[in-house]
Amino acid sequence: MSSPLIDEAEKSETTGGDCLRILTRKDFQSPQTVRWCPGCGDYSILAQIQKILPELGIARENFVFVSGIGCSSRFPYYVNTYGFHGIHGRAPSIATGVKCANPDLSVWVVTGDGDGLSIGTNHVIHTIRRNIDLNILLFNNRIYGLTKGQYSPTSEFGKKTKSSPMGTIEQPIRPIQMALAAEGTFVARTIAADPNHMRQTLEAAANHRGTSFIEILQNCRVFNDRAFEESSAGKDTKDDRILLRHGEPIRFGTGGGRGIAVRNMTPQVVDLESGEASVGELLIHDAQADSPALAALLAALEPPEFPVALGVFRNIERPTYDELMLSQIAASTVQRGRGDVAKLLNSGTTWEVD
Amino acid sequence: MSSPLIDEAEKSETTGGDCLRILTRKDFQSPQTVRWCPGCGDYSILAQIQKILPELGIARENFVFVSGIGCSSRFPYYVNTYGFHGIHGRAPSIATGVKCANPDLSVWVVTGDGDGLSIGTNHVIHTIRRNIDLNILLFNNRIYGLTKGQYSPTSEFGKKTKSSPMGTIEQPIRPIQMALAAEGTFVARTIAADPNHMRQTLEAAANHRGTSFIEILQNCRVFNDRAFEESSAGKDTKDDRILLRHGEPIRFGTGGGRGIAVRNMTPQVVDLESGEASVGELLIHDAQADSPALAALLAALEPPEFPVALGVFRNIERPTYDELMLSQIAASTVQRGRGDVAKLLNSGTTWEVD
Amino acid sequence: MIATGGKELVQVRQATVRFAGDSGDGMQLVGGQFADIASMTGSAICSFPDFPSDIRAPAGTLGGVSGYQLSFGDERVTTPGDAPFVLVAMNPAALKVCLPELQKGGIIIANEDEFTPTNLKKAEYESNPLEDDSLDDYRVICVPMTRLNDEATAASGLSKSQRARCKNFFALGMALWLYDHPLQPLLEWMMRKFQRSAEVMAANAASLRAGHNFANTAELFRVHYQVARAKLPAGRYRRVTGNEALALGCIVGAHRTGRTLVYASYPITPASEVLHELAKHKEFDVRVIQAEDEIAACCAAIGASFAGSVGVTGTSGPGLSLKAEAIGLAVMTELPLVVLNVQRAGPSTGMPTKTEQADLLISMFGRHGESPAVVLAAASAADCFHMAFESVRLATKYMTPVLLLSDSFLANSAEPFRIPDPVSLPDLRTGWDLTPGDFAPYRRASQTLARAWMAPGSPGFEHRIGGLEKEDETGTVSYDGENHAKMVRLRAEKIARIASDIPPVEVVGAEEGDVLVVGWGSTYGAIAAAVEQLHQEGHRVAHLHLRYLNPFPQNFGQTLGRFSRILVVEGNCGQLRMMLRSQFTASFFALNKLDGRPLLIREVRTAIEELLKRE
Amino acid sequence: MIATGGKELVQVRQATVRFAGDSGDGMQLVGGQFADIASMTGSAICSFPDFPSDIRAPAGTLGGVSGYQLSFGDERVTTPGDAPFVLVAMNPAALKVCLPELQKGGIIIANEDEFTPTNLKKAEYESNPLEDDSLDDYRVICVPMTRLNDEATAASGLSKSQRARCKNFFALGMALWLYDHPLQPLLEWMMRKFQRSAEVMAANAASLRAGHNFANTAELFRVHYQVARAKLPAGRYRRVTGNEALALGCIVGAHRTGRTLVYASYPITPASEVLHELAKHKEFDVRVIQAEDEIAACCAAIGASFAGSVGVTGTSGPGLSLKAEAIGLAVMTELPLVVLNVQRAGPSTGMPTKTEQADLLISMFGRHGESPAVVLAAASAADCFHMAFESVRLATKYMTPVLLLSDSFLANSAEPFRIPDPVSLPDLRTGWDLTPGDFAPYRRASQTLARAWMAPGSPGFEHRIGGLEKEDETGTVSYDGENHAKMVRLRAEKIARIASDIPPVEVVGAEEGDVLVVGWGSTYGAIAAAVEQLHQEGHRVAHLHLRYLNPFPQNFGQTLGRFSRILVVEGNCGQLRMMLRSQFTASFFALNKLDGRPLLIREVRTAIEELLKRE
Ligand SMILES: Cc1ncc(C[n+]2csc(CCOP(=O)(O)OP(=O)(O)O)c2C)c(N)n1
Ligand SMILES: Cc1ncc(C[n+]2csc(CCOP(=O)(O)OP(=O)(O)O)c2C)c(N)n1
Ligand code: SF4
Ligand code: SF4
Ligand SMILES: [Mg+2]
Ligand SMILES: [Mg+2]
Repeated sequence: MSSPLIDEAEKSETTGGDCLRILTRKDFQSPQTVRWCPGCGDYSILAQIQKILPELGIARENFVFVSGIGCSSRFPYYVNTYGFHGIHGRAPSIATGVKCANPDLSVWVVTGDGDGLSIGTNHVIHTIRRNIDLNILLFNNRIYGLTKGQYSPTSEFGKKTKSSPMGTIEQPIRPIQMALAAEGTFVARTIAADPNHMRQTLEAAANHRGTSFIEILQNCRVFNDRAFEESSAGKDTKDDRILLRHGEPIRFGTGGGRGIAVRNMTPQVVDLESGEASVGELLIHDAQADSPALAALLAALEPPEFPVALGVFRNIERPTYDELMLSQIAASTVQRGRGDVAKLLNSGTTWEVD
Repeated sequence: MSSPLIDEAEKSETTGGDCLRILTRKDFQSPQTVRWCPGCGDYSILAQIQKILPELGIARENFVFVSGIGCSSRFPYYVNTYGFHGIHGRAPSIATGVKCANPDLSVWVVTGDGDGLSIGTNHVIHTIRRNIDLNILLFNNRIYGLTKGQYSPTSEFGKKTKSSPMGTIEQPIRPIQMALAAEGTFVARTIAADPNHMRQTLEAAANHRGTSFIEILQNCRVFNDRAFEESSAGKDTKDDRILLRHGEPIRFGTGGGRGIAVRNMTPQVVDLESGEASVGELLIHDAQADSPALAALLAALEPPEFPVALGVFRNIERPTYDELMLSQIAASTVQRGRGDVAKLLNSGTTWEVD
Repeated sequence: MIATGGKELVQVRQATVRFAGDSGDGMQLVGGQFADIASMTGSAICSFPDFPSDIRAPAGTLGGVSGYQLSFGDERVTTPGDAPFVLVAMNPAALKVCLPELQKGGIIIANEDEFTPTNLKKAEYESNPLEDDSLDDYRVICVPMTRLNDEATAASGLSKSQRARCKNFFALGMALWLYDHPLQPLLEWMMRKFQRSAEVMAANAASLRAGHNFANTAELFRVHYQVARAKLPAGRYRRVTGNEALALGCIVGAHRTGRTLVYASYPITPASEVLHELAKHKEFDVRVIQAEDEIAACCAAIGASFAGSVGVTGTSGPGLSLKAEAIGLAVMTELPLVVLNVQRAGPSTGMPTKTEQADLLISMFGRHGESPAVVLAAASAADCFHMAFESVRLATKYMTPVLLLSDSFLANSAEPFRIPDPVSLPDLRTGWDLTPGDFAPYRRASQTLARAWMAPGSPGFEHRIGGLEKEDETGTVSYDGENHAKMVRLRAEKIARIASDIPPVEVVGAEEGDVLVVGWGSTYGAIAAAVEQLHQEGHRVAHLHLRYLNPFPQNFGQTLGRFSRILVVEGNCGQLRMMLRSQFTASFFALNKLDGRPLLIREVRTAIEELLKRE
Repeated sequence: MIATGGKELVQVRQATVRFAGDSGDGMQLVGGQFADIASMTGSAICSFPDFPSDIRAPAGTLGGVSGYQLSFGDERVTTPGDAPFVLVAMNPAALKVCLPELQKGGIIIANEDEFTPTNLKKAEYESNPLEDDSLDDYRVICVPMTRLNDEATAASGLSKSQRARCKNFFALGMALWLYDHPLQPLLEWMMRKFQRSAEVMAANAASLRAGHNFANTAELFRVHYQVARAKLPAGRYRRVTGNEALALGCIVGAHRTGRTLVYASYPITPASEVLHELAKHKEFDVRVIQAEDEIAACCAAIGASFAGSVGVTGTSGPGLSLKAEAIGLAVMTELPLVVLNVQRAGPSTGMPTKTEQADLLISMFGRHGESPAVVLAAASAADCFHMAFESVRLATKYMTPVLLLSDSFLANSAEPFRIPDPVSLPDLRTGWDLTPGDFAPYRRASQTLARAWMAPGSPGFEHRIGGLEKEDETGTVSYDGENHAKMVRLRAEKIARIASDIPPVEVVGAEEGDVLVVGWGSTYGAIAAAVEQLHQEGHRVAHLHLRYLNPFPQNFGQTLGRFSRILVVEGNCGQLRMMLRSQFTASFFALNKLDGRPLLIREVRTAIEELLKRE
């Protein structure tokens, strides 16, 4: 047997899962051939997800991946567990139904910048504010990939695309800002070109209870190549990204020589090496702050003026919708006893006819 | 003639408007009887709108009021100009079409917390980010009025309503925060119980170019009476509201004896009289700040911990969608000449058959 | 006529009464109580409230009138009555609004105290109708209800304004006397209802008794009436409205599947009460999601079904239009989904508080592509229970969306509901006794053509579905043309086969003959009554009521063939008729009701009579 | 047969050629150029591209094959051809994918250089088909195109890989020779197209000539073909695809109304090109809004119409489902609205790149309430122009939504379009010559029943409209039942009256007889060809193509009556047939195509022949 991993995966195909069996990445590779364009950033995201799933201590059959429509939304087909490729923009709603029906499941929503922030914005926002315990992965390639290259709500102002031959005239929507405005309990950004960072971020999201919202900067090789050039893996990235760490001052650049300070609510890049500012003046990242205001400020930093912030913006505890739903059901059951259909039907004024 | 005002209004009904004629409040009162419940906060909003419209220097026929569905959305029927009572949640989209078709019009959207922040959130957000030059009035009574009392997305957590007999389990959405996250160029909050403040705010909104978003706290007498008790007009309000003024430190309370300071992005109430803090330490309100972060922080202040902030959170200049649209059209016309249908049809490879 | 207590007691088969007053006058409450007592004393009942369309119109105005009409009597009571015989009018506005429908010669019991100049003006009366001759065609009984109520309740210890709110019970007391109904059950109900406040209980009871006594002793009433008892099937009964019954049917249906009910909805008139009702029953593990819009609601219900629950969503017309795309997803993914659609008058926002039956064709065809689904319609308030149950049965057994049509009339009208013994209801558990090796997401049961419902959490059955075309059996995405053609036909065939799993149509009246009246939905009562009358009068007419609209029951076509003319009665421009014409060859005629009100018995009668007359 | 240049020149009436290669091989470009040259030399043409459904499948794989098929010849060319006679296969995958459709005895021109072991493996070939006997039924012409192209372009100064990209022109050169087409127009086109780069121009031209010369001199080709000229109506022509034509029709239609065109849309396959096309034409003051979803798009178009512009929205099936509620609003507010629906295979997401005609019934009935609207369907790519223009005409004249159906096949297929003289097109200005005193929002023109279109900005005409039921004439909100009934009927009547304002149906073929084939939409070409064949063969058959589906033209019913059998041909399960059966009594038969591909002539022929044979 040259490849025991493959054998094991195949066995599980036919004999049913075994929760106690140790899962591997292969277990989450579905038989379907992956059909993204060569070089698409989606591959890297798929690889990381397939890596972390087996490590979460959750039986394979208890995962559900729900998506909308878009290149990104093909994702569930490639993960060998339960999957639902929904309709455009509605994945969070389908996922809400899944989670409410069975709160024991680990539910993942995969959406794109068009799917999740154009037609589906509303559902994303309401899911986040309800804090339903699921993970929303928003693949942001700043373009409509599947429909072959129209601008999306995250496309840069002025961008020329098939549907904006003279450039767009719309200010882009900023995913992290929206999620924070909806008071998301877990809000993060990562980039497909940096598998390690992505993996850490996804793990943190998976471990959070409540809605986790993760914007993943993803390259669309065909219709929007190098949209995240300034923060992609190839070049020296130290100067153009901030890696957020809870409780630590916000520094970046080679040797952490620069940082972000805030003066009357206005963020500024300061140089520590030149002595322009001291570490003490730097903003301290607090992912657990009550108010999402700090996180929102960091989310708004953008090239070319600022480096882009990657990592966890916010991570707080709050009861989840599904928990609260179950607890009302439990309370009601304690109060009135477990639902008795005969009693229900016979409630109110009744009379006998004979 | 005992009431010249009424005569004048009636004349305009039958003879057509005259742009140069000085308009009065009566000109904007439609013949339709107003059918809100007695005591509804909507009356006060209507009165203020009817007051400011004649003062804007815009001919009556150039106003359009567009609404969705809800008690609030009956508004256009009562304003004697062009009106469109649309479908639930879609007023911003209808208004977008109106404004793009004719950018000379003064377009007003009237929506409710259900209409604009439940089914219609998406359209509100996208309209704001596009910065279409129209005014969105969101009547927030924290309840579904027209459908007789279900909780709305702005209802307080735990609120008991017809559809939440054990209390809601959803964190409310915060309208101002959402509008700021969409980088609204004009974002304000006022309260129907304070006609003066409302009037000033509405005037400022009307004078702003771009999308103006105004949350109006409005009492639903029947299904959610006293939702804004702490900041309604009846009682002494000094301690429970901040009246935002651009460029001034944020103070409130009798004699401005208290204020808001921020420490590492965390807002705090400080007492100036006890000497706990000095005026210099107070946050200065900057409605014109580039980043919406400060405004977002103020928007999140809420009773009982904090006073509620009323006024203009943000007011910045940015080219509007309709302007940019027209300028692309103009540029294109300069470049290619005014569209010639014959030329268009004959473009590309053509050949003659005879 | 039998004389009792100095008054005549007249036997009647049926009676129709309407309570009308201001929105704040508590007419719905006393109407409902009257209905219960009538039921308990053996009558069949059918009632219908008439709310104002404004939330709270100013007191005393025409817009603020709230009415409650009910018919009661023998088993032929199937509608709230074409025209009331008794009108209880608590103020001038109520009189004005309701008078046009009152039977000529009917009784008006008016609260004369409220016929003040101010109130008359609000009701747009030029002169007092109680004093001029405008009511000469009626028997007008003027009662100073406000004053008498005030006197009767004086001892209760409540404030004057609190006491004033009891006067609806004074009116009820009179009405109960008028129909020889007992007070006792109502007094018992009051004990329970007002147990928190002895004063309120005492005042209401005093007012009720005073009204009863007043009617009994006053010279104003010469006769009172005893209505016939109905020969209803034996059993225990309760009163339900259509919306309550929908909620109950879903709970019981889901319970019989052994699965959790997930109800996801967005409020809309007249469907919201289903949401309210289900939200109350958390002890049944009912999971209610008030979604941000109808699309989200429908998708959440689909997600819930995917996860193994019974996913139900409820709405009215505008919401149904919005759910179109999502219902199509349920068609493609072949998941159970129940869509309750409580119709109201359209198009667009239309008349939200008025009734109509114009959502049949959108239910059939309102989705892009070939997208077949089951369409059912409840015939009466109580039938809403059965059809909701049936919707759950068909959705889960056949893995398909089921659209169940009710309407504003059924939603709010009330009638007796024979309480079924839950264990006598069919067991709806679907056994998918599969091993992972046997499983493929689109492998079908040979009989039903349903695919297996294997929910997340089942080890070894991991699979992916979605809205793209599926390869037969394997369920993987397929763009193959032959496969698509096959799947389109399989989806259609699956629905078509349901025809053999539903009850055959039944004809009431003549077994064959001149006119068969075909109806569906809430027109049931009026058609049934009209046809029964004419049949008893010797005409060869019959009634066939469709509760299954897609597919039609197997014996339907053949049944149509037994009649020379088919009269299709419906509250729209002829939607069912169009479906019938496209499938059956027969001589079709139409009665279309489009005025937002429930169908009247006499409207059906007239239409049938006209057809009978034609050559 | 005439011999020219040592080769035989065979006369044919029609020919069908397919270019196929990898997505990156430029097949669409050369196919389009071939089509233009065929057109310019007097042929009728019809072409259809076949894109891969993945955005960019790996090079050389079966999923990555991109094809372009065209028929050209005399005026009987109305489809892209049932089966190609010539297949140009640039690699093994292209051969594998296209071979099943090639005519037996047809010609395969294969680029033998690409039949390498690697490519053969990618194409899932076990052995090289050029070398084994699997192609014995065809005439295989192996050409080392890669090498010959490389040699021909060596002097251009471009890099090897740049030069490799010219080989599509080598193939085109051969094809042009094969059909005796001139090179000159193409060389001229190249001059314009590649004016920025002389090197590219030179290389492409060299490759083109080399291909032409090679075909002329090589021993491989024995004969070449000259196709008959078409007797097309005189005029100036261009080639259009359906989507281009829709865009042009909207621009020109709006222009003739004297109003601005506002196009609001959300991208979706296969309708997106209409958006792209319109976004290019800002010099016509076209205002394009890429909305956040289909609902917003439809509402923006409605808002634009309210403000006096021509509001148009475009989409495909899933988007149409979403627009249902908004279209209902346009029905109620009686505003002009054009909804372009480029159909694709459903239900749900279905097969987005495949064609189907299954959105007829949702267009008719897919809105809650009684919600009548105009439904039109374009019959061919060029007809998309006319029907878009017609949609604008009817929407603005009758103040109504118009749903115009195209489909994926029409969207992408191309044919010659006779360019109309814009001033010869009807003037669409609607004159509402009213004074404020005469105006009421729902006062109607007596003939058309259209209400007046008075937009914001007009002093004295201030008014309010909305989705609630309107009082007749005044347009104020009304809950009155009689008024509602009247308005429902008025809305229906307004649409019905359009029947007298549209062209009568025409029958092609027998004036009366055995079989009338009724079709709508993109089935036009195949039906026309099949019926013409059979008619010429002496059968009493005819073709009637509906472009107006609601209302039907006035003479339609009577025309049906002239034939003993009606064969309804459509790309769905029988949607038009169901509409016909519900309105007309005749003997209806069906040919339903459900495989996502354009209808073939022989499929129609077979169906008609079968019907003719039946007793
Ligand atoms: C209702 C509906 N509208 C439109 C479409 C067409 N559509 C499919 S995917 C897509 C956008 C996808 O963009 P995004 O979510 O950014 O995904 P990407 O392809 O870029 O990963 C659109 C508009 C659709 N399938 N359904
Ligand atoms: C598509 C659709 N869904 C639902 C409704 C029912 N509906 C009408 S108004 C409304 C909520 C109104 O709430 P809000 O916007 O807060 O307005 P309010 O009445 O409180 O002013 C709802 C759910 C509708 N008319 N249309
Ligand atoms: S189009 Fe872009 S996003 Fe889509 S698969 Fe290709 S590279 Fe990826
Ligand atoms: S229900 Fe509430 S919001 Fe609606 S009109 Fe009445 S008081 Fe106002
Ligand atoms: Mg994208
Ligand atoms: Mg509200």
